[in-house]
Amino acid sequence: MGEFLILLVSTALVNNVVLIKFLGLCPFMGVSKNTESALGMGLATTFVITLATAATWILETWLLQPFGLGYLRILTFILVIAATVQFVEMVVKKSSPELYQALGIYLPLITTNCAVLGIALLNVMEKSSFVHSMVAGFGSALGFTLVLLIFAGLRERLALARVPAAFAGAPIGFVLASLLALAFMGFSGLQLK
Amino acid sequence: MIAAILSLSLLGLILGFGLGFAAKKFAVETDARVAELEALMPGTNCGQCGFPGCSGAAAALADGKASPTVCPPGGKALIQALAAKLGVSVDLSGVADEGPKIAAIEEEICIGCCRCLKDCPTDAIVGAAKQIHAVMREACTGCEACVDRCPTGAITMDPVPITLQHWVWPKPLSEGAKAWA
Amino acid sequence: MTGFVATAPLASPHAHSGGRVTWVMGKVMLALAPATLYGFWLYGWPAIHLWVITILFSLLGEAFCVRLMGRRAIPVLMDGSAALTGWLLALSLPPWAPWWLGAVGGLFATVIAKQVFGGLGQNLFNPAMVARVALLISFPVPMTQMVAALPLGSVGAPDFVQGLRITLAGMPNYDAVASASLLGHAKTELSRGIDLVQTFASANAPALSFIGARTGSLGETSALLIAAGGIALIFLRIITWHIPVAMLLGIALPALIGHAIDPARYLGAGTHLLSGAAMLGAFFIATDYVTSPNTRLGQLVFAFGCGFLTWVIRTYGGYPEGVAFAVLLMNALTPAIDRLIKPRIYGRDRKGKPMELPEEKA
Amino acid sequence: MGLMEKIFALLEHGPGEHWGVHPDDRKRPAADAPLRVLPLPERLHVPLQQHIGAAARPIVLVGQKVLKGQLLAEAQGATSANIHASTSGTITAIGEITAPHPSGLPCAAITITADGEDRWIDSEPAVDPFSLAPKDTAARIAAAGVVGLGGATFPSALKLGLGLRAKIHTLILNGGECEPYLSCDDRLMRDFAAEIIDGIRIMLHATGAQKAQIGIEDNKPEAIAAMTAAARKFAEISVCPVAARYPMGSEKHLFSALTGQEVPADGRTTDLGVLVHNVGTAWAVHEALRHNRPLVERIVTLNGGAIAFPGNIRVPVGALVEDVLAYASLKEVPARLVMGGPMMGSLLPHTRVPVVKGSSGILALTAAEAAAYDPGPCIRCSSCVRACPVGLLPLEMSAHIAASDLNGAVDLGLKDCIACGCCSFVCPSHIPLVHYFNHAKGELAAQGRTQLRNDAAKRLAAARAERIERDTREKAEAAARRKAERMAQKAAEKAAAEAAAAQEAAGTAAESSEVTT
Repeated sequence: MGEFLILLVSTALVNNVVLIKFLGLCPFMGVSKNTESALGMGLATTFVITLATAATWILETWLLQPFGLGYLRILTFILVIAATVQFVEMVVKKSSPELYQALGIYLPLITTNCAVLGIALLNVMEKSSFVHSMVAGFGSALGFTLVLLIFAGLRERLALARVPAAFAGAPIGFVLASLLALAFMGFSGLQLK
Repeated sequence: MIAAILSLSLLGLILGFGLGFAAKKFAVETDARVAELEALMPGTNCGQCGFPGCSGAAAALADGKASPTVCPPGGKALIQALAAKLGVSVDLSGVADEGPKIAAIEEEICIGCCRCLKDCPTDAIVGAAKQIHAVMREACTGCEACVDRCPTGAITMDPVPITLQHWVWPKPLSEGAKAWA
Repeated sequence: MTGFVATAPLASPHAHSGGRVTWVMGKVMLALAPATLYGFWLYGWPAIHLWVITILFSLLGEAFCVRLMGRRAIPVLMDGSAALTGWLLALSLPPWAPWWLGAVGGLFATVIAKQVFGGLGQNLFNPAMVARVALLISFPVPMTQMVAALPLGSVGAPDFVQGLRITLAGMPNYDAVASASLLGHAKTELSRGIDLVQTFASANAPALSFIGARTGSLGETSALLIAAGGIALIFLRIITWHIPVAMLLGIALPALIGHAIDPARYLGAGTHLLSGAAMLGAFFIATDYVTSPNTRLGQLVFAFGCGFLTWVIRTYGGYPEGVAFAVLLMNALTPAIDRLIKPRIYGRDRKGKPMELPEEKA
Repeated sequence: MGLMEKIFALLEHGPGEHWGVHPDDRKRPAADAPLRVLPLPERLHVPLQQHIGAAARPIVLVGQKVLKGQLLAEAQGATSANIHASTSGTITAIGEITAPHPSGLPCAAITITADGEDRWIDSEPAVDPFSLAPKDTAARIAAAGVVGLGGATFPSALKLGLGLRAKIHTLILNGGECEPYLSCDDRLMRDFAAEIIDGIRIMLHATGAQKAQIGIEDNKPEAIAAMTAAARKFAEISVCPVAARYPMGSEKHLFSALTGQEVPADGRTTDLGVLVHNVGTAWAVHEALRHNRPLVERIVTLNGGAIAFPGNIRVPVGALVEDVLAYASLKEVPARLVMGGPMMGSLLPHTRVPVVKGSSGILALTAAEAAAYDPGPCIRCSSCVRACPVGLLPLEMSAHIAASDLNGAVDLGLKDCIACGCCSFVCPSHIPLVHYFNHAKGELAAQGRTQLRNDAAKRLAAARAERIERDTREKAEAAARRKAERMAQKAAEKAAAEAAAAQEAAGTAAESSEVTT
């Protein structure tokens, strides 16, 4: 239990997928204008990442490895991820049309969110157990959601600030992200023992 | 080679069936938003938006072909209602709200031709043939549909005068505005 | 004499309490002065030079940006916020650090962390702490090179010119004793596998002193003077007790528990509170108006978080000191705290629903 | 209030009261100066709307002679109030005059040129108000044009009727006068304590309440003493000193200070069995029922650094601020001329503005007193959050309004704002927060009006569509009918022709048969 907790903290905070590994910047910049859609995006991505981690672990262990099909890894992973995203899109469209409208193009774009593929690939490289992979995937996704929420809160406040015209919009978003990454450097080398 | 083809095909098949099943299960009927949007519109079909009537504008809004600022007579209130319904944000500061205007008929020029009566979407103009027409201020929406119909140019759009009850505090200059000047 | 005509409609009120932003900043600087002067005495001329340079470059950065945006610089500089930022940054640098550290830090604080966001009140992170963290990550060696105190007038203390040489040209071969701060020492020894009981039993362990004749940056030396300045600010009604108390509690509580469980692994609460930038952070950094929550309740949560994260980073993290990181992390959470914790509106409950009418008494 | 809420409140503010601000009150020496009477001006301009609700309808004509207290304009609609002549003289105009309002827009007014006699209209002798039914008492108060003199100018009779219907048990008299500079209520309580107490008893009778509490801020010891002495004979009336704190005079805050309860956000004090009236209103009620005198004059505080002789003056309604200032003499040209208190009063556009029923004071403030600086950026010090007596976030609300996000401000509680001015008063950046809120409230009201107009337009368009449909249907029906008629006619004609032919044939036959017979 304690091991998984450490793994969660490590993947969510210390090796945060957005701020330390710089993966998934596209939705991080795109869907962080307000907290509600950021939460929706975070949850959708968490779902996709966790599911994709499980599916890719299964594929890797029972299909790709036994048959020596390592060269098809990225292809198969993308296939699974795309299918999962399609599924999530249907569910969101059905359950919350507002959220569907707010996420817009970024919802199908989870497919190409490099965080999803990245985490799946990294987990497979680790060659860890199924549960371990799942926890690591979930932790990373949690870190993504957390940072997305924090960033959305900051940007909501930024929307009311008098940012100079030259920096308004995306530029100040990137400056803000860099400062947030600076703050997250405080967790570097964190060892819970 | 065979294994690769087989495995990928199998995978594709499984996922395809799964998604097909999900698509049935989570099917969404085409949204009733057009009707909801149309209910918000003034319903006068004045045509200032450039669409065929309010229902046309509502359909364009739902398709994303029109912005919530499409309807001039609706004013800022309608823009915000539409934006909320569509789940988009609009910057109202750019919307020039000149304040409401209503039509006025100059009695010397009016020839009593009744053309404007027929075009008024709210029946706000009263009159009869060869009689001077008059605008009922309360009913006029300021849609300007009548202005071009008048053969003598007797109809003008006058701003509604500001009274003590309708006066609105002007927006204060933003902080430091003087320092920026 | 009744020739009065109003030019524009001005809203009420037509009276004012008389407070000004400049005075707020001025009072904070006044409260910082005793600890700063003591630090000057302790570390001599190099520290004074660094302080001046850091503030100068902060002002320069601010003035540059303001001019770039076509405004007059002097009225903006007069609000005192840039000078205060520079001052706080100077207090968190090693006293004998080279001049360019202060210069880069000062510019980074006012340009990147503040003016890019729109200037005073618009920044989301504490500018001084952003600069400190950026320097720490970019230049870890000069940022952690501490010297032992060498008070003004004592034997071997650098005079004005020697001080300039140290600040401008670095400090090679100077006979000042390089020294480690207490937290840094503890961290190094722990990583070498020596437990804390042994570390502090040995003779060369850094002393823990309330008055502050110890190694560290200017703002870390005298916990007593910093706390005194902070308490003065509370009495001047510039800040309230909420943030300092909650932040110190946030450090002390986990430290107490940890130390009780395993004194060889965890430093005691007193050590935590009196070393590093805990006091400076609690009274002067976390209390920054711009980057702390609006409500007192939110401030309590915010400051406790600052304290707790400070303890976590000090205890488990890779850096010996965590105040700056902790403050930045909680700064990032401030909008979320403000969103969740709002004052209760009259006649409504916390959620904003109108109150129920009390039951009719029969 | 739950336990959690108490803990939260303790953590946030410490023990005791916490809302509001403590401005320098500057009430003396004006409050201590004896009451003076304004010499009758040559002309009085009596606005037709001096109350919340619809403007009164004039019932006099230009050139008509009127006596003091004669009805000039009668209430129109459910919420309105009568307007009476403030002096005797001739009506010289029914036109417009600049309203005592920051917009500088005009309002309708009746101009009386005084004849100098100031003769009261003859009226029947007053009856004992306690012999009247509560409803009739209220009707007499309504006839006298009494409105709330605290500033809101809500017609008093309506409010009393509201209290009667809500079966209130307590009447609270607002003698808080928390605004700095103002002392008109203070002066009234010192000089007319017995009359106010009598007015309170009449109001108790009119509402059926059992007891009355008079809330007076403790910075007015003389008023407290005078009122306590006057109220001693009546067990049901008690004087309750309250802490001097702005805005104690806010209805809901005085209510909370006296009862310890809170008024729900969507409710009124009457929901909790309490009605709040101003002490000045009690005096006006006394005048109306005991002396048959309608509300035609009031006590106005003249104060501010630019005034040479500050003090309280009895001013007839409709006198120009110009006249009042001339009487009190200005030392210098004021930086701001304010009607009402400095915290909530409105800036006057110029001095040719009439005094109305709700004018509690005229302040000529120097630049130093107004202490206006150019606004700077918000430093998020949250002084405004702590000062706000309602518990709002003025800094966030104003930021949303500045970014034209009015709905964001509404979500933060803009509609609960009472515009008391505490936030602007404490703001170290001198941001005109109340100005932002005024702007947003006005803009929202304008949007609401547009919305109403749009809805009306939609109904009209629907009616038109229906009419056109009906017209075409009727036309079609008419056409069908005509066609049917034509068909019928044709058929009839045809039938007739056939019949005729047949008849003819028959006739011929008959003829022939006749012939044959």
